[in-house]
Amino acid sequence: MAANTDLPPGVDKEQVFGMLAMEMEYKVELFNRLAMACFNKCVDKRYKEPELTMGENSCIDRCVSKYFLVNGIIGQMLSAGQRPM
Amino acid sequence: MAANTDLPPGVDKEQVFGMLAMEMEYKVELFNRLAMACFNKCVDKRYKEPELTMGENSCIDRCVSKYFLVNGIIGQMLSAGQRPM
Amino acid sequence: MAANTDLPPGVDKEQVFGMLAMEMEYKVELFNRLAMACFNKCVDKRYKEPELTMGENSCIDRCVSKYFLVNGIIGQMLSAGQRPM
Amino acid sequence: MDKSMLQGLDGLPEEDQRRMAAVIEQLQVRDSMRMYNSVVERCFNDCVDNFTRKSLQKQEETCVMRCAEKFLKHSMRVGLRFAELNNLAATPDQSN
Amino acid sequence: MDKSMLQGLDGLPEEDQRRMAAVIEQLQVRDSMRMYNSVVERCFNDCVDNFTRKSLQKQEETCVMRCAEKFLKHSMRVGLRFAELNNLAATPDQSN
Amino acid sequence: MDKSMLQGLDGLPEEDQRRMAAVIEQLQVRDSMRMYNSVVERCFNDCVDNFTRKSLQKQEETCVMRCAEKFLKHSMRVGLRFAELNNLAATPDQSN
Repeated sequence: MAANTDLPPGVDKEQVFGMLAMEMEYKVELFNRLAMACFNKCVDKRYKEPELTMGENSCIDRCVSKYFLVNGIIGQMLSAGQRPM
Repeated sequence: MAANTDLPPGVDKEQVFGMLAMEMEYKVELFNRLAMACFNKCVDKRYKEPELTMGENSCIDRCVSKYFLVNGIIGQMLSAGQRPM
Repeated sequence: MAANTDLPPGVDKEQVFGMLAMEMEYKVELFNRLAMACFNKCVDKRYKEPELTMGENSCIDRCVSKYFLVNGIIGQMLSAGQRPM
Repeated sequence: MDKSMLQGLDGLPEEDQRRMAAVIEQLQVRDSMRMYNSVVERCFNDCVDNFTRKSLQKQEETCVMRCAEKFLKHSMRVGLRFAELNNLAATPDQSN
Repeated sequence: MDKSMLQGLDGLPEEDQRRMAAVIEQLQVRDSMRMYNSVVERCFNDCVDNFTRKSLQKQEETCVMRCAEKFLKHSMRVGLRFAELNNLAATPDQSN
Repeated sequence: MDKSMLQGLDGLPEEDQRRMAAVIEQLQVRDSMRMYNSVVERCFNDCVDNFTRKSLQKQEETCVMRCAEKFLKHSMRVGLRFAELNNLAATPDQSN
């Protein structure tokens, strides 16, 4: 998904813009889903205080890390299989 | 929701494009929601194996069929009532 | 989030359009999430009859009101803190 | 989506109002589509749970129709209340 | 997204078909992206529940791979059935 | 959305960078809007369950404020970690 900005002569600039915009959109969505998942997994929904506890904070750090790992595993599976989704 | 490509003289081509694009978007969303619903209804979330079982496969086929039927019933209700949503 | 249509001389009209379109989009999303939340909180999912009961109707009215209040509280918190989200 | 979302357009010249109206219409069409898809999803999820056959059973069909009917009535009621509160919030003098 | 969504374009001149194809491709790219994000979300939610370490445990990894595999097979099967029913619905004479 | 998403634009001429920056800003505004709507939805769902009156009760209000506060702090923390890992992944030599 990395954008290539070193264009070979024949490539349309509009396409590159489109791809970059898509990649941003992809990352925004990745971020939003990740944030939602980690909120659900890590934060106590009784809201006894407005601060995140130490336990919640370290849970969040690990959760983000694990989400990226899952993202990577599935990305590899897909590019290895070359399956169209 | 069927697109009409036999244009009467006065109709704006841009509008037709807009409608076709909308219809695609509609079907993509229909597909995504249907796929999510049938995954939830039919697939065992313990993931004991990477293959779909025979039971899961036939559940999926029936699920897609039933989803289309529900889609049709509600579509008829709405067009009969002519209610704006 | 109120749109300002009295433009000072230097302001780009395209930006105003963009902001108005964004504001519409914001309200559509607000409406959709609110409607979903109040359906979940107020409507009996056994669907014994096609009409909303009196209890459901008054629950809906209060639910919409409370959703707006929550929206207002969080809006004030955010604009007071000036935190970028 | 309701009419009250059109507020704030009065100051614009006619051509711009037309353009804005087109944007709004597109949002409305997209919104109806989503509403339609979401009532189907909701009623399917709440009413259909048996996958031993590929056709709908009578009680599933009844459930789906009542569900859709309720959903639409709910949406209309929410729309009315939403418009009232939205107009209230848009009147500057009463916004606090 | 499947080919059957292209139906109804035959009547258009070539240039317009190209333009429409570009719109469709953009929808497809966006849709693949969403599909990718949603399989990751789903398999993370279903398989990962232990946050005492920041690396994945072996059984979490196995679970994620099976989940993704199943999800993709499910999507393909749904895609096939969807296309069949969609084509059926698009044939005017059989639409009722 | 974080700054690290801007990587890869350095090679473009200035005018294109401006254009891309406009696209990014639009995504950011839309994203803030969604974030705002989703914190409201989340805190409403988690904190409000009594519909015998149309005003908020004191403890509901407290719950909503704590919830929003936590949600924002959570988002900021996730944003920091996300940026770190995202930058790591974007450095080609370390991507495997």
